[in-house]
Amino acid sequence: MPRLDLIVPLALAAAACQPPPASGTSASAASVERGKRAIERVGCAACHTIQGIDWPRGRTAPQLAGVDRRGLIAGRLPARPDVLAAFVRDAPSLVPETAMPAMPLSETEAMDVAAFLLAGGD
Amino acid sequence: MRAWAIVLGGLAVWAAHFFVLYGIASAMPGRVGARWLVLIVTLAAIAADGLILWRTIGAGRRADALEAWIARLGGLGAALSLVAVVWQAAPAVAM
Amino acid sequence: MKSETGFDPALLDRFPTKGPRPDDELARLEEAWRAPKGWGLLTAVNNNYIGTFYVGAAFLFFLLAGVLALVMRVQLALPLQGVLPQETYNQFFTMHGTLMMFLFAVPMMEALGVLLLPQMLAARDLPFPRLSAYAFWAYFVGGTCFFLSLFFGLAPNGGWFMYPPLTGTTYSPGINADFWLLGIGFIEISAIAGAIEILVGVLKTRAPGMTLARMPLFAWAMLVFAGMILIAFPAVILATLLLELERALNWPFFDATRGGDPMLWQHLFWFFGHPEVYIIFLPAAGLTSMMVSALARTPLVGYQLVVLALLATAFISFGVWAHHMFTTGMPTLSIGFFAAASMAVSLPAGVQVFAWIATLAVGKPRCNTPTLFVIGGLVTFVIGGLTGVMVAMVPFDWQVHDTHFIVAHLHYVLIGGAVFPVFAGLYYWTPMMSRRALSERLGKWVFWLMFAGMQVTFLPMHLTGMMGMPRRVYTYLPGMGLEPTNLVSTAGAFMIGAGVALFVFDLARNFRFAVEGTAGNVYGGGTLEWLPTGLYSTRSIPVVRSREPLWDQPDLARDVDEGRYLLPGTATGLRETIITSPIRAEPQYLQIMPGPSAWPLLGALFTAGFFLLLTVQAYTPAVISGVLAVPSIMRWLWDTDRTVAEPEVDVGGGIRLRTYATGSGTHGWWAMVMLLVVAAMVFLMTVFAFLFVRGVHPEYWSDYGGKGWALPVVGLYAGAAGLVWLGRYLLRREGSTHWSPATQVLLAGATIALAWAVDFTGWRGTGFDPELSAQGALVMAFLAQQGLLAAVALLMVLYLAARTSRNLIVRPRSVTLDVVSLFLLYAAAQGAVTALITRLVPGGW
Amino acid sequence: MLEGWPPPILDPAGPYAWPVTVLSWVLLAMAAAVLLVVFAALWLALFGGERARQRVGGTRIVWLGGIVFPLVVLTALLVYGLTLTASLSERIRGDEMRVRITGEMWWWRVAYLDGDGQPVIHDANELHIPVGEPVVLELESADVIHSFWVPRLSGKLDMIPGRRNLMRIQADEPGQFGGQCAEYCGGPHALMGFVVIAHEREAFERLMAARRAREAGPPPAGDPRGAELFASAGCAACHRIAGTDANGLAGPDLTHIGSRKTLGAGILPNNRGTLMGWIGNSQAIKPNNRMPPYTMLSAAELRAITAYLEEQR
Repeated sequence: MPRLDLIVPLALAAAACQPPPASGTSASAASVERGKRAIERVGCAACHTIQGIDWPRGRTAPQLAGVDRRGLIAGRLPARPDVLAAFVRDAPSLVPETAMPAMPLSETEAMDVAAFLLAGGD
Repeated sequence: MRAWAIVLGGLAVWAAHFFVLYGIASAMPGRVGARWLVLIVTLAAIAADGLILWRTIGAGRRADALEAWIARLGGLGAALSLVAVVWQAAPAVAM
Repeated sequence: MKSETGFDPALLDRFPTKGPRPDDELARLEEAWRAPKGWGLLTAVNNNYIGTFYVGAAFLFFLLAGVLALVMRVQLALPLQGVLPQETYNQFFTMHGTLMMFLFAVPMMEALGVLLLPQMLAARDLPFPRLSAYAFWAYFVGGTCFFLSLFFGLAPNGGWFMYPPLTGTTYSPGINADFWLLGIGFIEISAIAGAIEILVGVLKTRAPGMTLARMPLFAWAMLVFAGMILIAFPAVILATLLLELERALNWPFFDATRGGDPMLWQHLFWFFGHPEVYIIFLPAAGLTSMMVSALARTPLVGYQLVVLALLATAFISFGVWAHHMFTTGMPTLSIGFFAAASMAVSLPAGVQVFAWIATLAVGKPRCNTPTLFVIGGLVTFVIGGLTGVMVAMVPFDWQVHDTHFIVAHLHYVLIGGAVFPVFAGLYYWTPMMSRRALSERLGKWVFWLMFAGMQVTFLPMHLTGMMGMPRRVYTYLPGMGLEPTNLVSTAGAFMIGAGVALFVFDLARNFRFAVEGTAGNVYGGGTLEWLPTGLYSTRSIPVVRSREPLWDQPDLARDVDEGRYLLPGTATGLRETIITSPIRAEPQYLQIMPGPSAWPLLGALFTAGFFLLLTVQAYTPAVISGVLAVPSIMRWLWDTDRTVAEPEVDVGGGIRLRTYATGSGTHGWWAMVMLLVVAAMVFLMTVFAFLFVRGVHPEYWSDYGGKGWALPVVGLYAGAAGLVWLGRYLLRREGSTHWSPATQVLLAGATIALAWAVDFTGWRGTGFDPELSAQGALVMAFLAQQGLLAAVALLMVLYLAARTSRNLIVRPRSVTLDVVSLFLLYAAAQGAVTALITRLVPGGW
Repeated sequence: MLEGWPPPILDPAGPYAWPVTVLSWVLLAMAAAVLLVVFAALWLALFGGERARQRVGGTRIVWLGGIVFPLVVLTALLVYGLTLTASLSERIRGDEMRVRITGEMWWWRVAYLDGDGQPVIHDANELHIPVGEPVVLELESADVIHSFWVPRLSGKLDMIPGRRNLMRIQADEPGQFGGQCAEYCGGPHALMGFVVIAHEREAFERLMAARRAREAGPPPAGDPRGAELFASAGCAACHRIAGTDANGLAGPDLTHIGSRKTLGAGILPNNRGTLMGWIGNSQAIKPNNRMPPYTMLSAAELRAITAYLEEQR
């Protein structure tokens, strides 16, 4: 992993460019609901078993149940809404060896998805 | 044996009618001739049922109670068979 | 009054007799009928024991199948549940259907027949008690092993209908499907044995004076039931046999790539499968008719119409099999015929429903558990019947076929038409077999839980089906609106489960098996099963003068128990019953009955062993087991067909009856004729299969050059028939030695075997390969069937020779020789037709 | 995929479905009426006054209720049912658009046929039809018995090995209509769905023209690494993509996979996530389907194949 030392600061820098993030727990219910619909639209659950998504329940990628309690995304990025949003939009740019593809999500949608995931899947 | 023939006669006519019809429909699917054949067979079955009915109606008044009972049962069977035979032929006309 | 047999009916006016009975008469009767004790109970053949075991076993399978259903309902309560993995769910629904149809419903009806019929007919026992024992043990052992396959992951998973090609080796390579085919094939044989027993019992062992017009409706229903089994079951026996042959030997009966046809299976299966529904419904309807009358305390309204309804149902149900196949693309005209018959078959059901309603109106039914179950069953059955009319409408069926709508329909019909009546019957007749009746208070809870549970489970299921949920699915996707109704159905299923559990509790608390000192006629029924009884059934066999003798002859019970009617003790010191004529029930002769024996049990074990070991591919033990089954069965038969010292005995009132009878119309003759009906139906179905496949795929058929072989084969079979006739003639002739008839019959058996060998050689010579085409496979299937007949024929003639060597052949006419010759004649006839039909049906286009 | 509420049987969308809906309502009404009659009789028998019970008790009611009444009702129904059956299965003209649909364990092969009955467009698990015209489907099976059922367009018809059944469907309005295999076909039979998409005539013509061109012409450039992987990872052994070396026939044709509405035989919406998840491990989504899991593919490889397939439209 020669580039690990580069990635994390990059990610953090990317995150720093964003406007100050809303606190992870105070995302609006509407945003959470929009996030769920976005997840269903792009099919995250085909690889991840996600709490609150009934179908499908893929097992190819890590389970996302309890992601809100985990400290790190993909084992190395801080589990902050803004980082998570950036990750779900374009994972390879943050973690090039990830299997997760860049997903066709707008910035706001990505924030909604992050809000949904961090809200514990409700 | 005769008693059973009376009791089951009408129903046996229905059975024979049904299986002949099934045979016709299977052997000549989609042909017009099949429908005519069905009607002919049906007329024969109706005649057979009518015959049983006619014979048993008279016999229903026999002195021997059991014989009368058996005859009436046979007559009822033939009547039911008559209805079923007519229904059975309906597809040849309505379809 | 006319007579059927030459018996003077006026003789029966002598009963009840006057004067005292001998002191030791009852003791001798009890001695003759005494049951074995302890482990010896396994050898019991008396209908009281076998009937109770039988009902118990059938109920056990009902519980097991019910548990499977509950687990399935949990899986379906919510979408994408993981309670049952896909494969396990597929095994569960297959087993649920199979257990309910083959191991609960039909056996339960046969069991009730074995248990109740002798009492209702006032016979000492059914005519072939050892056959009942054999049928029961074969069923119980086979059924249990079959069920246990579930725990080894070996249970079949192709659905209870087992459609090929899904169940062929290509798509079901494991032995799971073989478990179904061999297990169920075997249990069907047991069902047929039971049916023959019941048929002969109803026709030949009715109490004197119980004419056709006075028969209890359950006896009518069982007569029809057994007759239907003889006609319907051979179709599924043949189907399972063919599919097993296809799996084991690669003979392509159902493989479309080699000229077979998957639709052949569906025709054979449903030719059995639809009558099967009525086979289950009719006995239950018979029970209902009797209970409605007893509970309302008035004779059944429209008795004759109900009898007609039973008979008509039996006939018409054989014309509806293809309504399970409306979506297979059959020709439109054929579909129309089946739709019409499906309409017609609902007429008799309507007659019965209104007869019950009218009877309830005439009488004054009390609100007790059997009444509740009867009325609950009626209501439920009517709903099921109406949805049945709906699916008989072809375009509607195109939509709802194979959806949960059908699941709802069939459960309404079967639970309303059979399960509720059986529960009513269990409450109603338990006092006949138990020292204590079941609890009325608990019974009402049982009923309301089961009835409400039934409606809650299955009423919403109609909607589930119309919303598009197919049958036989292990799960469904969320977001399709299927969640609410499925959840409700699951809740209802648990209500049914709670009701059944409560019933089991009640049973455990109150059921105490007893033959004497039972709770008795709690509900005031008027038919003969409520006479006081012992293991010998009633002390004396009453003369029947009406349909409800106990209501019409107040002293009957007392007189019967004091021995004032026929056969007040044992005339010969052995077990015996009076054989009467089939229409007017005139006494004909006294049948000597066999007592307890371990041989039927052993025979059943070895037969079951043969089939089950075959399934797990333990071929050597299977063959050993099969070989052992033959002498066991022969040993059991060895005791039968004996004469006693007195050729004629007094059966009371100065009426003298023979103790040995031969020829047509005897119980043994009837049984053999029925067996031959079964064989002939299997054969007829094979002919149907042959012509059907020929019609569907003529391009796979070729003409066979060896038509000339038919001549010697048919000639040999004709010769065999002649030898049989000669043997019978020699037995009658005074001067012949006792070996001369047996020699002719032995020769006849050998000739049949020879004819078969010639036929087989003729086919082998052409290089005809059963694996290449359906034509070859079917020709071999014909020959295999005929080979089986020839093998049985050989066993029979050897058995006859063995009896001859022990001088056990009764002259001038012998029952054993009679039945053996009947079989040989049939085998010769079928062999001749086989030789002709396989060669003369033209091939090619 | 089926939609559930309102029940598709009662929500017809074409001339081969709506007469059955009418029939369904007639039958439901009939059943309700007869049930009412029987219950009324039963009620009177059990709880009626002396006179009412006298009327209900007796052979007359058995004749009236058990024979005469059903005779009238059933005769009417029989004639209705038979004529409807006949009119729904009237002869096929022969000039309709034809599509061959083959049931496979556990998906549907779709081939649009030209005038000579030759397949010109290959697809799977979804069918495009023009609005307002009957389309004839040739229903066949490649393995076991399946049953084709799109309830809003028509009743079901079985797919039987060795036979070809003909079915007509027609949609009178544009839209998507879910379908489902109705005959138990083993394993994941529960997850064997189908979609029919009806387009206005012009849109339909455009779509077909584009697809015909695509089948005859070269494949879209796509992700070259994905194309290479598609071949080397073994996908091509089972799947076909027109114009490439991938010509496997065991699995669904992927020539138009990028534009399909669903994945996994009508059970998942088709999008980047589900496409990738399906390739990665379809067994987790539809257990025992015939496609092996591809968990051995590296992350980048999986992404490349997904990207390549998304281009195949």
